[in-house]
Amino acid sequence: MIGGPARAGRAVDSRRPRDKVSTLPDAIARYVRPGSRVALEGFGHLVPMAAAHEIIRQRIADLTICRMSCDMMIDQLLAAGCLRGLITSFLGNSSGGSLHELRRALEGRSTVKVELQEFSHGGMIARYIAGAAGLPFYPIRSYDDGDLRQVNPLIASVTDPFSGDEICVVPALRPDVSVVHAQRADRAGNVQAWGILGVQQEVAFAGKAVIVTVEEIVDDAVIRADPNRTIIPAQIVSAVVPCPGGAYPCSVQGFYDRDDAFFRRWSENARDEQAVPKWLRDNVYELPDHAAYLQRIGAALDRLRVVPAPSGSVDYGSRQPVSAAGPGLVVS
Amino acid sequence: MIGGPARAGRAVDSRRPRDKVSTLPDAIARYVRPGSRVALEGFGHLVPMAAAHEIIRQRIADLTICRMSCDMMIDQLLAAGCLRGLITSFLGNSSGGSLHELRRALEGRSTVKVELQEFSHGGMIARYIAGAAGLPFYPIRSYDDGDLRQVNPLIASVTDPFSGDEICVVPALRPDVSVVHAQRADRAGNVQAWGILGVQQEVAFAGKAVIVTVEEIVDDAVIRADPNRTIIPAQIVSAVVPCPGGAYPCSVQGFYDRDDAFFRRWSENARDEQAVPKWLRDNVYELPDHAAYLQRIGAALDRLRVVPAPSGSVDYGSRQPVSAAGPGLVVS
Amino acid sequence: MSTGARGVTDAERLVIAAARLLVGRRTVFAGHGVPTLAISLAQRLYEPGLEIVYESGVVGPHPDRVPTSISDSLLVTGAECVVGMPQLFGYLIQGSRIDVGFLGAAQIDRQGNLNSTLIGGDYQQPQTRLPGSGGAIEVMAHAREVFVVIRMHSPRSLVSHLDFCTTPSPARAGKQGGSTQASGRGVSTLITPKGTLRWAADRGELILTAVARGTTVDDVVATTGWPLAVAGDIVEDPLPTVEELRILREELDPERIYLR
Amino acid sequence: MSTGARGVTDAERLVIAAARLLVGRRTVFAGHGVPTLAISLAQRLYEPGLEIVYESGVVGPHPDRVPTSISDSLLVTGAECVVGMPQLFGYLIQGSRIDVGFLGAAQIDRQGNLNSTLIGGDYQQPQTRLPGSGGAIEVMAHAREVFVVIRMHSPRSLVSHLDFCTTPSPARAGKQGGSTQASGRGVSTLITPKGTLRWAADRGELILTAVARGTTVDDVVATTGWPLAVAGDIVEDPLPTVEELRILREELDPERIYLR
Repeated sequence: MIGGPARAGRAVDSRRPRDKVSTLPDAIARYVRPGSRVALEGFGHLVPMAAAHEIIRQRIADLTICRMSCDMMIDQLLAAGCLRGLITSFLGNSSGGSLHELRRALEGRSTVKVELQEFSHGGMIARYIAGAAGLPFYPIRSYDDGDLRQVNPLIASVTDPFSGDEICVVPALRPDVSVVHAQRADRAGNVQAWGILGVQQEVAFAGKAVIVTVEEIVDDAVIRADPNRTIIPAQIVSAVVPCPGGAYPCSVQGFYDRDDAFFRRWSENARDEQAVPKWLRDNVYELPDHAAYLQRIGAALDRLRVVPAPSGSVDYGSRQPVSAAGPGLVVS
Repeated sequence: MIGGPARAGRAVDSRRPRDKVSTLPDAIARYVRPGSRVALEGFGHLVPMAAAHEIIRQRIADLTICRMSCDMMIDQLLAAGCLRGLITSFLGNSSGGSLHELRRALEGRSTVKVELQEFSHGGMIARYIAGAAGLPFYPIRSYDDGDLRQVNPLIASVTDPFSGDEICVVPALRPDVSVVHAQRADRAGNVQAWGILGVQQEVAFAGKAVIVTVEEIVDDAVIRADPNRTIIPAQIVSAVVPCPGGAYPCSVQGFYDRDDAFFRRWSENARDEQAVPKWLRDNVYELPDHAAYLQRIGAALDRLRVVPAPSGSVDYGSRQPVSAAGPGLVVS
Repeated sequence: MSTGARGVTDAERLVIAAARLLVGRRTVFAGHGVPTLAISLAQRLYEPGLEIVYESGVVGPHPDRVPTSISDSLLVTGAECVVGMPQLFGYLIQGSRIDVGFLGAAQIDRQGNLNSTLIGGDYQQPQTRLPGSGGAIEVMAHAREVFVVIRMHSPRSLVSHLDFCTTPSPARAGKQGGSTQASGRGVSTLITPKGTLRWAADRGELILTAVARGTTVDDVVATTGWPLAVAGDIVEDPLPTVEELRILREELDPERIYLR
Repeated sequence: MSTGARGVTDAERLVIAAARLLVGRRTVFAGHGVPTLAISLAQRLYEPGLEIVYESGVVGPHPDRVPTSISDSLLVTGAECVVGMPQLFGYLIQGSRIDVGFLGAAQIDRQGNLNSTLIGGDYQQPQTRLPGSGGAIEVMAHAREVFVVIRMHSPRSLVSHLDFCTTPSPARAGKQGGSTQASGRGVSTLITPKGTLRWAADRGELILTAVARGTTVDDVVATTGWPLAVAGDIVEDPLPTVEELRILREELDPERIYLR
């Protein structure tokens, strides 16, 4: 039998600490373990690039990386020996060209092997939604005739009980850790983001642990003035990390633009397999942290600064305050 | 064969009119037909109450109403002879008590019959998502053991191909017309809302036609300053109707509060089956439109006015404008 | 309405008992009425860090008064987060992010199954039609544990056989767990004006673990619709403290909106 | 890069041909590259009311320049709506809200099936690994019609047999329609530097309907990997207008980001 009723009058605070602010090294060391399945998401925007570099810096091995739309981060994790498996739906360097380190591995031109699990974007989104919503699978109206289904046994089908026809389904994806970047959060981990949102909300809810890197930590009052802007509530966040510039060379709406030239250069330079380890040495291993990296590339970032475009304010007003309506008090 | 390539240089504009602003009588008359399946949604907030009254005023019969959480609107539509079927997951007057007109019908104490299709909230949400996403069904991890499944043949099951276990599914719901209320829209029908959002986005995408009533029509620039606030894009909207006070007695965040007393009075008064037709006569049939109704209840609305609570502004800035970056132009 | 020791009403007893049960809990799903007050009281006295989720999608509300409904705009102003219902029911409830769900019902049976659909007659023509599930089916299936509050303790509400099983408790058919079934453990606690019943896993049913002041075990057993088992270590409910009553009556619900 | 009449490059020809095809269309799903430019040109000259949806979730963008990628922050600033990817892929694409989808590929066959996964070898060890589907599978399945742009017309890109079928055209197995299958009609038009191929429903394959200036029907047939049928009413592509070229070269892509 479960114990008797709680004793009256005992003020206990048994919850997890409300303040979840952490450094990036601490958050990565605590939640990303060798062999973990790690989602690093952000669709060309709000990409947790600094977090990926910290994983590289800590040389955490045997990871299975979940990332819908790959970019140079994947070449980097692979060259650093962190990446064993890849669950993805686009294997290019965003729109910048090829990922040559990844191609060398997949084309059998290097000693590294990658265990590839490949879907379409729709399939990856479906897998994350199922993971977030506690569903075993998610139905999707496509895939039926292509060759992807022939090479990926995780694309299955069920019979629609209403029409009797077959429909494809993909299984839930629940990363051990989901990592995303966002514009801002409070210290408890209520995360607000705007611009291109991709699957940031779904991958966070799908994760068993959630690390969020943000451009800035803001006061509770900033978050609570606009609760619909919160895409990830504090309840599900494990660590929130102040990390300005943490998405570079990807963009953060209202903070900095994408460095298209860096994307193109990566796809050019990584043709040379010596170039990738050298880049890692100069930009990750020999630097103590992300701040040092930003300092190193300072001029590039300056060129990406944006001009303001304010959203305007909406009114969250509710009924007359207590003083006008009669007796009462602040509940919490 | 499809015709040859389009001829060059011919400037044609074949799209639907971009300006979709309509009066409420016109929008209802055009899209709500006898026998239609009509979703009227809003979870205690942004409820399209004025639209329901206009349906009553136009005496449109044989409707199947889709509404997750019922309120006095259902008693009213029923007493007015508009409602034949009801697809729902909560048959009370929100938190205000019973819906006595509906109970009289369901308990066999009146001559009216209601074809009831009943789910839980989770089931209704699942049906709307499937309708919006073009899926034939949606899986849901519940229902398995309850009696609802015994009385509702639309709750079916499929075998999860990954575990071999059964899981319940509900079929897509695609209303002929989906009607929601919101704070604001532009003339094209880009709809912005905040506060409690319920299933406003899903029911809109699930609808074959979409009517949105709004507190105010705003300039394009207001909408476009904060594109993440747009929950329904103009593409899918059939008519946008300026309709201040259109959710009363339900609330609209930042505009007016809920009239709890009206809810309680309804559940009291509707015990008397004569009271409902009388209410309809005085408040709908004998009034020309919603503005007249608001005038009639003027003092009640005044008590519900809210005090401001601004959201604050975020920055949607992007890279340097053309003038700073070199030659170029405004594309659209 | 009966008043027991210190003139405590049934409604007050329910709220205070429920508030005490929230010690050690983190994320609570709040319904209308008693749960709203119980959570507010618990936040004031026992668990200031309770994380509250309302059925309207409000997560982490900070109202300046007790809200009058779950869609009260007070809950939105100054809240930490508001999500749509797909996220609420999909990611927070079915995604097993809720520690405690509060539910009410017209009838409950010994296994913790609930009826909020009808009393008498049958589904096609009930004698009394009630509102139905709302979100109860999902909350029951997926909250880690469920507290049920019944405002009238009688053989007509604590029944041997439900007139309709709206909301099956996961414990019912041993179906809890697995990736396609309910993920919660069902009703852990039932609070009534006469006492507290808790789930006895060894017996697979709710048993009496505490009686309210002014009531006897025999009376509770006699007014329960099934042969009610009594815990060996049964206790009498501790009295409400002066502080609990003062906050409840003077601060949280001075107009007795919920304490009616 | 070959230049035809009026010194028109292949890339320019592709963009102008695609822009003209947008006459009479409403909601267009835009990909990176040629489609981005084609849509901008069509909005300027032929269909000012085109409603554009980007794979990044931007709906109704109003950029002040041609964006450099589909996640360019320029697309967000001043847009009418931004949705998450679940809404984009679920409600807009699978929900059949897209009239025209633009896709590219390394290979296409006569049925309009696409390969963007690999060239040579097999899936386990390809000779050349390409990026894979991205959102192409869903766009192909559910856009009302699909325009494919291929930047090199050769028997290696217009093939009799794909090295890998990444993106099946709904027309392929007559599976279009029904509530569980693709809802779109598949590839209606293929644009290459040498001409335009359109879907012939009676034959169930793509046939040549127009040839570019400076090319002959025989040349197009010879450089196509399957026995290419030719439409009875085949035409020569109308020349780009001076206005089309001026806007494209001077206003839309003066730095030749896409026209490279």
